[in-house]
Amino acid sequence: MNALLEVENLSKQFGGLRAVQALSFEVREGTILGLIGPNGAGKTTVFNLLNGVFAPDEGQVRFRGADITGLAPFRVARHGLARTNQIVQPFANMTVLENCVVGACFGRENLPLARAREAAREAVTLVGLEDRLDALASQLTIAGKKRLELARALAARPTLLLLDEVLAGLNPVEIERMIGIIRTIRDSGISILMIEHLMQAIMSLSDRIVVLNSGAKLAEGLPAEVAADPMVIGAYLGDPGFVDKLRES
Amino acid sequence: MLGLLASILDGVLIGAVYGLAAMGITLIWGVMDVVNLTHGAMIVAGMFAAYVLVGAAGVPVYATLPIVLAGGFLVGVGLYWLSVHRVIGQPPLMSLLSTFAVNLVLVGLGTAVWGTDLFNVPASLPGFSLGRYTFPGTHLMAALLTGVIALALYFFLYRTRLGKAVRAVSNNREAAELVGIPTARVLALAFGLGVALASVAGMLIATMFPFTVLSGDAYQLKSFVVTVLGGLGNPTGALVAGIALGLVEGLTTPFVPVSWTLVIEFILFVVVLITVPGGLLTLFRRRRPA
Amino acid sequence: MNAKGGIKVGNKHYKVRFVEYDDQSQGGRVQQLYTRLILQDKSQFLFSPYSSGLVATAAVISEQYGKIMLIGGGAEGKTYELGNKYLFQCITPADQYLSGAIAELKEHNPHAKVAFVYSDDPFSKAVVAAAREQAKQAGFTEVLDESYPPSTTDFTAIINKIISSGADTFLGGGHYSDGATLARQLHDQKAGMKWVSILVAPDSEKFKTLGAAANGITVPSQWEPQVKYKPQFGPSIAEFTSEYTLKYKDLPDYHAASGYQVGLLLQHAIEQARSIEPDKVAAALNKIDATTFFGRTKFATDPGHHGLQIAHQMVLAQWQMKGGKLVKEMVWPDAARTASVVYPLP
Amino acid sequence: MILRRPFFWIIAAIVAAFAIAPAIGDNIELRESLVLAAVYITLASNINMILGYAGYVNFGSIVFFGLGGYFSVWLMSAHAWPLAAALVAGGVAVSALALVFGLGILRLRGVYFALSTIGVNEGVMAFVANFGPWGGSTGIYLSPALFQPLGGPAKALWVIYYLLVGIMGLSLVLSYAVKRSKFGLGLLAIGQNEDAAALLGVPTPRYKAIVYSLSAFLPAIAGGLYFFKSAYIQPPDAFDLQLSTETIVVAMLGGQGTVAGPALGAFLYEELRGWLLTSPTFSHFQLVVAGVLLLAIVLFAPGGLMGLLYRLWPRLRSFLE
Repeated sequence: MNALLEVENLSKQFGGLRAVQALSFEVREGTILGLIGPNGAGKTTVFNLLNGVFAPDEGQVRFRGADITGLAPFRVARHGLARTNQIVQPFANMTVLENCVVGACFGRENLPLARAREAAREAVTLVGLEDRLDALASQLTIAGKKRLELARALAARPTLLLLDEVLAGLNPVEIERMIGIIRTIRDSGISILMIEHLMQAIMSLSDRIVVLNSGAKLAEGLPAEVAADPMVIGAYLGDPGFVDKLRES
Repeated sequence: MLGLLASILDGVLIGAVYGLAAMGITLIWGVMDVVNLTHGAMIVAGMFAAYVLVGAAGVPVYATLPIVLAGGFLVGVGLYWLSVHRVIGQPPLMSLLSTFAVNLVLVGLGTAVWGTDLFNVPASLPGFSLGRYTFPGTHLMAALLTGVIALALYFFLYRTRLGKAVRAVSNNREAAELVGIPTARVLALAFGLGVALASVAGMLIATMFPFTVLSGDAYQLKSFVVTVLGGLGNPTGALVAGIALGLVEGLTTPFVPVSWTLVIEFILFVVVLITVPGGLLTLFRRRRPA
Repeated sequence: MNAKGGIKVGNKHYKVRFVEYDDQSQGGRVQQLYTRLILQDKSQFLFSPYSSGLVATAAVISEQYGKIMLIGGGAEGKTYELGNKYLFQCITPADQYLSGAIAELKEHNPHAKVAFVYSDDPFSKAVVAAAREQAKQAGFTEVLDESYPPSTTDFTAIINKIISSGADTFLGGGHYSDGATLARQLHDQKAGMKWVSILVAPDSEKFKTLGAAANGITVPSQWEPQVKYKPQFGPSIAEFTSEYTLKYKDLPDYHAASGYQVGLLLQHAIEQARSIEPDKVAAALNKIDATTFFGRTKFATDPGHHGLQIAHQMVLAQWQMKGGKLVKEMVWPDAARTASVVYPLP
Repeated sequence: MILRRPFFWIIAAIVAAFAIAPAIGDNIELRESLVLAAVYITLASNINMILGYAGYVNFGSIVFFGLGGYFSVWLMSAHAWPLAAALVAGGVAVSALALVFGLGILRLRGVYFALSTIGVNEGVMAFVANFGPWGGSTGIYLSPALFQPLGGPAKALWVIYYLLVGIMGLSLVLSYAVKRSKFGLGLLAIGQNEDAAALLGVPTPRYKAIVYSLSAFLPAIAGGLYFFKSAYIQPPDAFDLQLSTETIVVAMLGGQGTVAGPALGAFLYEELRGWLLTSPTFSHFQLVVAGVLLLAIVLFAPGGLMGLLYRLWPRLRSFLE
């Protein structure tokens, strides 16, 4: 399996705060990589660095062999890297379909309007919003908006999908459904890099897991390995001192 | 040389008053993200209030200040409930338009009542001289009163409970609401304060220069420039920027044809907006961690 | 007018109907409203809007329909160089505004050091451009030439510049608030001018609210109630002034007077032409060389300047303190003089 | 493809009505009132592309109109260019200039952008007032002789009118074509949420710069026609901030973001103003009336007239855009 996304030595500092420090990892084609870590570990910042929302201070991001470090967000999207937002950001006064047409139009395939509409319809169907096609995005429930967020990213027919907490705020039934959708997406050949707080879900979905703490990589491996790692447990217990002690030992 | 010094000094005096006017805009923006386009009209309202109080009611010139301040505050609170409250939290266009609409009404009424003739508030205080150059007492007094009002505002915002509530709402409206601060009333209070500052600035300007109903436009534009130079939402910045602008005007007038000063001012305005939208003061401040 | 039977043309009497609109000083409005005046209100003769630019805009319409337009506001001379046939300027053009002030000042100070400080607008610039030449011919020295944006509100630094230049004479200004502010700041900053002429603002009755700052300021004016012309037709100065005061409870200023003058001239021309045919009336206007309560009137007839006013003279008024009250006195020309000029400024 | 849409034919009908109505019985007074309506519609439709679609408040859009006027009038009077060439050159020059300004100020968002557009307009006005070749503050007076190639003033005013109506029609078609295009979809996305749009691949800086420049082109030509018709141009008339704000009011009145709204708003507003001005009761209070009207719309009907119509007849949405 080839590496689709390669991240090397990525660092970002805000004022005196080191948000991300010398982070390296890779996402292989056709897999799901889970990115976990306690609150404030810098997970969303990593996404923002990959997407070009912020330019990294150091390090390199390669996507399918091309250097995309520090490119503007819309250029990154053109390379086939799509993303959902932790806090949903639908185009409130557009319909569900129109929202997804934007994704399809300007994503990797850069489709003309008419064909974008087809791609958008497919994406809407995939996430199960087909009966709300002409509803305004602002009229959807939170769960609906989360699915719209996903459909919009999918409509671009990306190679890699970055999912930022798509399960947060959903009830158990909705979570089950979303997990099913994510699996379908992976099976259709789209690789996924996801941030998630729900341990159970991410452990079962991910092929590999990277654990982030205070902006640095704490651990990486198969879900089972990571779950057994005492440093990870320490980090999640919320005692940074514990982790340092472990490191020293 | 002495002339240059005199121009700079006087530029600083007048600039302080422009800064006071700009504080009104910047306070409102800082607290509720609204650009108050009734600002110019309220400056003019302050001028005419002084004119009427002195002319018709015989109030001594500087005794009109507290009356104008209180009146401006009440009018501001009224304007808030009339035109701003409903558009809080909406896109910036809405509040720009609602305050612009009120401005149209006020200017229209003002023109109908006073026409576009000129008015003057008779004010005279002994000044002092520097060689052949004289500083009118009215200018000194206006700058002095500006300083007093700015200090009072500072004291209010940082030392009183109500002022702290204003700053809390300014920092984070939702959080302020959660801890039980009646945000709508605090917003109305802040809008009232902003308008009060504008009208007092108008009253002080009226003691120095004659005016017409349409004078508001020029002062409003100037206030925008000062506000942007000082950083939107930063009252101290506004005062400093006002003084700085007066200084620049005093400094350039002896050397540059006056008709070019506007060009320079607006180029500066746009360039500062693009390069340092936080205002010139941020250039001197050390960057703090985010 | 209509009560007296209207305008008499031969043995016909024409009733006069007067239609007016507010043009908001907008060019687009002006053309719309003048078209309305001509086509809907069936106006046969037009009076101009106020300002040179709007006159030019209205002229496009009036010339197109061959309607005579009498100009009572708009002193700039450029419009008359463009080949218009039916425009008649009834007031003194801008280039003569300060000639009276310069002539009078020369009597008292042949070596005046002049600071020209004026608003950067077409009218004020035209006035000063001509005055600069006239001052040079009078033997004055120009020590400062400064134009300021019309929106200027504070002149402190400019006045310091005047003081630095060593000027003893101030000529300039522009409109209402800037002119008044200049007068007040020249006084507040003790600029030490011996002569100050300011355009437009001091003509307003409100100018005297400036108090001591107004004392001694001179202003060129198209007309003042105190002038002493001997009219060949129309009302006497006293008749006009008292009628106006009776009706509007206020003394007439020169806008009111020029407004009356354009009507008077039109009536005279129609009566002379014995017709309301535009070409005949225009010919009558071309021939006019007469004095009314407003002063003398004669229009240029050469094609390069047709319609330009070449006979009417400005008067120079000065605010003077008489028994603790500010009054406007005429100090130039001799024919209009009501008081001798106060020089230097108190 | 656009020809097959019913709305295109609605635009065609509006233009035809403007063209034919004053020609019936040579009704010049109607024509003069429609001239201003056509100018307002042109300005409002163009500002709508940046205001209604992309969500950027341009307070200084009048700078395009004024600069276009200056370019064209100057080319005609000082360099004896024919009208058509001067107009096109003015449009192109102003669009190019807008691109330069846009690249600078479009980094700003929200109120910061709005304030900067005021700065651009006032700065340009102050510059032109000092700019010798354009007559500085005196401006440029046009000789009536310039109307001769068009058959004298009487005929020239008709020619100018038809050209203006043409520009108005083009503005509506452009506004409509943009809205139906991929470019327009990108703009609408920017208007709703610029960050989300960028993440989805909308090339936001380029799109904003293009729409800013595009929205300058036709207003610049309209400015050329307007000031040619006025026969003079001066800085305060060319860069009248009041007219600029009125343009926004007009777009809001009709319904920003829709194609028909700004045109409808412009037409009604102009006719209302014209009526207020000539009405003896309201002529002194027309500013007050305009203000009260605007306040009522902002507070109670932010969707404008089109918003109201859509609410009354939802089916209208499908063909009246």
